[in-house]
Amino acid sequence: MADEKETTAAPAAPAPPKKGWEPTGEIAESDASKALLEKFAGFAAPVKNLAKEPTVMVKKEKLVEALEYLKSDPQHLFDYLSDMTAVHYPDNDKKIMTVYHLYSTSRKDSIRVKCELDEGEACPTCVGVWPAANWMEREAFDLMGVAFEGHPDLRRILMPDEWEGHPLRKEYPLGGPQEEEIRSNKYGKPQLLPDDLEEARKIIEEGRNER
Amino acid sequence: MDTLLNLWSTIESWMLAFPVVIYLVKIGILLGCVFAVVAYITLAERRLLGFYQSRLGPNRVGPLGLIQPVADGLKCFLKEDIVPLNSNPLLFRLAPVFAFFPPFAGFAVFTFALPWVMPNGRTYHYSVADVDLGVLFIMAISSLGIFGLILAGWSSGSKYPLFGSLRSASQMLAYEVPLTLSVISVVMMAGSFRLSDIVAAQQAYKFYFFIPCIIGFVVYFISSVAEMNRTPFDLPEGESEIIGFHTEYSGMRFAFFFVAEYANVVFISMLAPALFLGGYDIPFVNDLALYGAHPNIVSILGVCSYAAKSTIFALFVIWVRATFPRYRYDQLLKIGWLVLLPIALANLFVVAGIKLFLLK
Amino acid sequence: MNAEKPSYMREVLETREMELNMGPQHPATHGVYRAILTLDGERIMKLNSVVGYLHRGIEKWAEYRTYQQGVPIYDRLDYLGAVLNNHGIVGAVEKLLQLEVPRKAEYQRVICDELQRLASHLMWFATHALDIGAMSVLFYGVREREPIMDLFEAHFGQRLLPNAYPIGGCRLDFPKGWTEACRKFLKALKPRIDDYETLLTGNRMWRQRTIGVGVISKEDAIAYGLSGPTLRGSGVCFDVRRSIPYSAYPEFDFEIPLGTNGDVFDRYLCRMKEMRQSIRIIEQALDGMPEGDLKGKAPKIMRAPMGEVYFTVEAAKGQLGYYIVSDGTDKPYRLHIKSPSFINLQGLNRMSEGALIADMVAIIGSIDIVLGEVDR
Amino acid sequence: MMMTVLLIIVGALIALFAIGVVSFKHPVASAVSLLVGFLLVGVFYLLYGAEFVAAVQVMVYAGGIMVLYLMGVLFTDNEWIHVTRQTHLQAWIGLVLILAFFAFFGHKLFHSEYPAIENVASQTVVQKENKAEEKLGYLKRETNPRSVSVKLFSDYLIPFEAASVLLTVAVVGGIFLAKKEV
Repeated sequence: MADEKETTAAPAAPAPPKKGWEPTGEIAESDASKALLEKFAGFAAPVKNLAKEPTVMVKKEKLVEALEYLKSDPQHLFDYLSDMTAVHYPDNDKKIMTVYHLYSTSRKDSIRVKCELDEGEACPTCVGVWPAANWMEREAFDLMGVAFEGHPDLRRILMPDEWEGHPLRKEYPLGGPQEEEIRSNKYGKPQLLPDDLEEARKIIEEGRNER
Repeated sequence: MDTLLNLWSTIESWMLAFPVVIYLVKIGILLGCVFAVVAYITLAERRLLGFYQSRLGPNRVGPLGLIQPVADGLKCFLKEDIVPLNSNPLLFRLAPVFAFFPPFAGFAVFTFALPWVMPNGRTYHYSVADVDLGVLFIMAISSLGIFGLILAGWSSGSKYPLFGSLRSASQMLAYEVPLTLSVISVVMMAGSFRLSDIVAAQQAYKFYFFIPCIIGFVVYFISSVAEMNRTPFDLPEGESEIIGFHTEYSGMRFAFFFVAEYANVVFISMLAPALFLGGYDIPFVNDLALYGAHPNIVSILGVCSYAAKSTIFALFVIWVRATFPRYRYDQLLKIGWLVLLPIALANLFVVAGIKLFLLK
Repeated sequence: MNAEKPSYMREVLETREMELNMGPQHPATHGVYRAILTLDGERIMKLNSVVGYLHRGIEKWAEYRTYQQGVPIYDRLDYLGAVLNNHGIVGAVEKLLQLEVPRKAEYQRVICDELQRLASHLMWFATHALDIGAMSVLFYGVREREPIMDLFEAHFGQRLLPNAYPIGGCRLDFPKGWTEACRKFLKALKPRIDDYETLLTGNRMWRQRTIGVGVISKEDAIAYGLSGPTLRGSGVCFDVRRSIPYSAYPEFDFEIPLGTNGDVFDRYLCRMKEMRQSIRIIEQALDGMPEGDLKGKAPKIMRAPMGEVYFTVEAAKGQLGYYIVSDGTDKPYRLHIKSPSFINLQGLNRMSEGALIADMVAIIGSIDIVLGEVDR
Repeated sequence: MMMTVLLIIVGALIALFAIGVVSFKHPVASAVSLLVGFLLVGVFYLLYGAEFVAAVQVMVYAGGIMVLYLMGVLFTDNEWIHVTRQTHLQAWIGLVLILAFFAFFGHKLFHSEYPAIENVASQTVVQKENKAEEKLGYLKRETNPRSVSVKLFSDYLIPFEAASVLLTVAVVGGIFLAKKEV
């Protein structure tokens, strides 16, 4: 409700480009990203970044292998999975992107690895590489609907087990599944109920019956 | 004065005609005192904990919060009494009673001072029933308190109380043994189970039994703290982990457990002076000689001295609660069985040696 | 841990496992966290964590708010370390927009951050000790935290969730007399921490309850992605303030306390030592407070080019990260919060293997979770 | 007279609770009635003036053994309660044995001489006055620990030791019963 008011009241923003999300900035490189691109040539591509964070896009087939390489290669030793999440790009060709932020506790270096997925495609799990990924992948599954292949315990984690839909997907309304329903009732926008108790009760009752 | 005395002798003659009346009156007075002390030890504890923890404690109800216990009792009385669906209703209702009566029954065998002498020469004892086997009776009665906890925990039909009661049962069993053994060392010194005899023996020996039985006294203190389920041995109710055998209880039934716990505190801290600290003996004074001259003054002072000693003990217990963290379940049992029990046994030998060779 | 004992008992006697539901309403879970324990006697065979009772959908919500509008809500994640959350989001947006923050503002941020860290650690100290049964400590911890809250109130106008920093700098200079009050408080706090250490660190019971309990090895700790004192207790030197420097931290002289065994006691010691280091940092920052501007040159309407940034700060609980994806509008396209409590809580499974119920309580306390941050 | 009435009442209650022990369906109910029975036996001893035995009865049986009993019942799997039949063939053998037992004791009871109950009871009520001057005079009394232990370790040594053997057997039996089927 509130955000609709928001969008109308906000200063006219430039229309978001329709063709999808494309990172801008410049390609940042580190030893690790160079080595990764070399080793997985054809499967890895550098990604532009705003803040000079080395970022590599790895294809799904080689993802676990690449992560394992980054973790165990004595040159890199990215032993710490700082964060793992997924992003939904409904306008892109590949609609889901999983993002891994790695850090090396011994070399004090970080790298970001990304992986593009088609809608409904399962991402290979990296629980075998870092046990830490367990909950992170569960969270991504729960909120974004990304399935993880080979995950030992892929259940919802933050939402209730019987919840329908994946809240962080772009098509999921902010007000939840009922939001559209609420908006499209015959009173149009949510309104203050009349002071008269009987009338208010009647309106509520009607709304309930309609639903 | 004379009329008063005459009145008294009439009452007395009536009472002598029905000896049960004397007992009833004594029981009434004793229970009244015990209830009052129990009520106010809760207040004392809360105020003292407040002091230790740099806060005030309850100070709103009445001057200095003195009516707080009444308010607490009233609150518990008015609260809804919930019997869980899953419980065994009969045992659930019975359990608080089981927990409640033992500490109060135990007070019957205490003697609080040398007898009061009336002007007409008749003496009145400061005890309800100073039986021959007082200490044994206390041990027997206090071993019954555990049933309340077990039954409460089991009949609640919930897992937390079950754990609580399992813990408390094994804890009580583990600590009852060293407790009894440390008491036995005193019995050995005195040669009697009667509490007034034990005090008399301390008066006759002219030293208190905590001197020869110092190990026993320490063991007694530790295991009695455990028996009372208080920090650092408050596992049965460990608020932050298992919450305790009375988790499902509410209102007055909970208050029963609560009162029983504090009655236990009072009980243990009144038993300790009798056994180890000379009971109603006034320190640094030859009581018996003085008693011949001014019997009533000595008996009043004796009551005061007894009260002072128990108060110090009780304060110590509260102090311990404010200071220490809680032991873990396995550590607690280990301490009971592997540390205190051997020490208590060794103490028996030491005391026997003292009795045989030093005090011929 | 004598892990063989139950298995022996289970071989000889016919025993049954018991499932115990710990939480969501349980005092030792520090909020609404539920652990389904499979128990053999009192020993934990298996732990199944259930979280999400406090899930408020902050990440979804953030996508509908402009960068400035979003800032106050992140205070609600770790409500005991609100200022640090604030620093995280503000830093992330500044990194995204490549804003320059004045040096004086950075100093102010460091001071408030460290005060907040002190407050959070004091609160942890209070509740952790209460979990283990030392009741008085609760009140001591809360008492020490109180002046910090007062300082926040004086400076930010709010105690718990102060919405501390705007994007691009700081709002106001410290009020008159604030610096002196802060110094006075720190001076009073130092001996108090020593006192508490004498109360607990050397206490035999405390040591018995914490040493060797909830052990997690260095390798496991890294693999499970733990962070903050929970990780450093295992002897891994990873502190975002040093490892991935941000704000004005490189300018200060402080140590990173490390543990050796990775048990509850080490984590406890780490946090206690960290409090002293925080005091040190604040004192240095107060001494070296530079002159100059407080408010940076932040645009009124913040539109970032398409792109993504990941910015982490050392929150009281560990590494707190904000991953922002921007699509060229003034709202984040996607905002992901790497919350330390969430990841640290995952390590509980590992730490509580073969532990007793009472240990479990101590371990949860030592991880220092805040459920608002776990569930987001 | 009063004594006899009390004894009969207490005896009847003991019998009632003893029947309760075997006839209650739920093991916890049985255990609780056994506990009450033990306590009443303690009262019985008290009425006979055997204070020491009464105290020991309560302490050992009620306070010690019953606790273990109850713990055992409470914390073991008792789903079998509903499938176990309460009476079967052994009941008849038991009945025969009980009748024989009662016959034997009834015979003994009516053909031996006992001191009158009233006398025994009145003996224990001893007035003690002016204890302060006695100066440990209590050591001469019958119920002091010394005389009890002397009796226990001289006249009744064999029953005392036999009881310990019995307990050991019970412990071994308990472990055997709790063992998994091998």
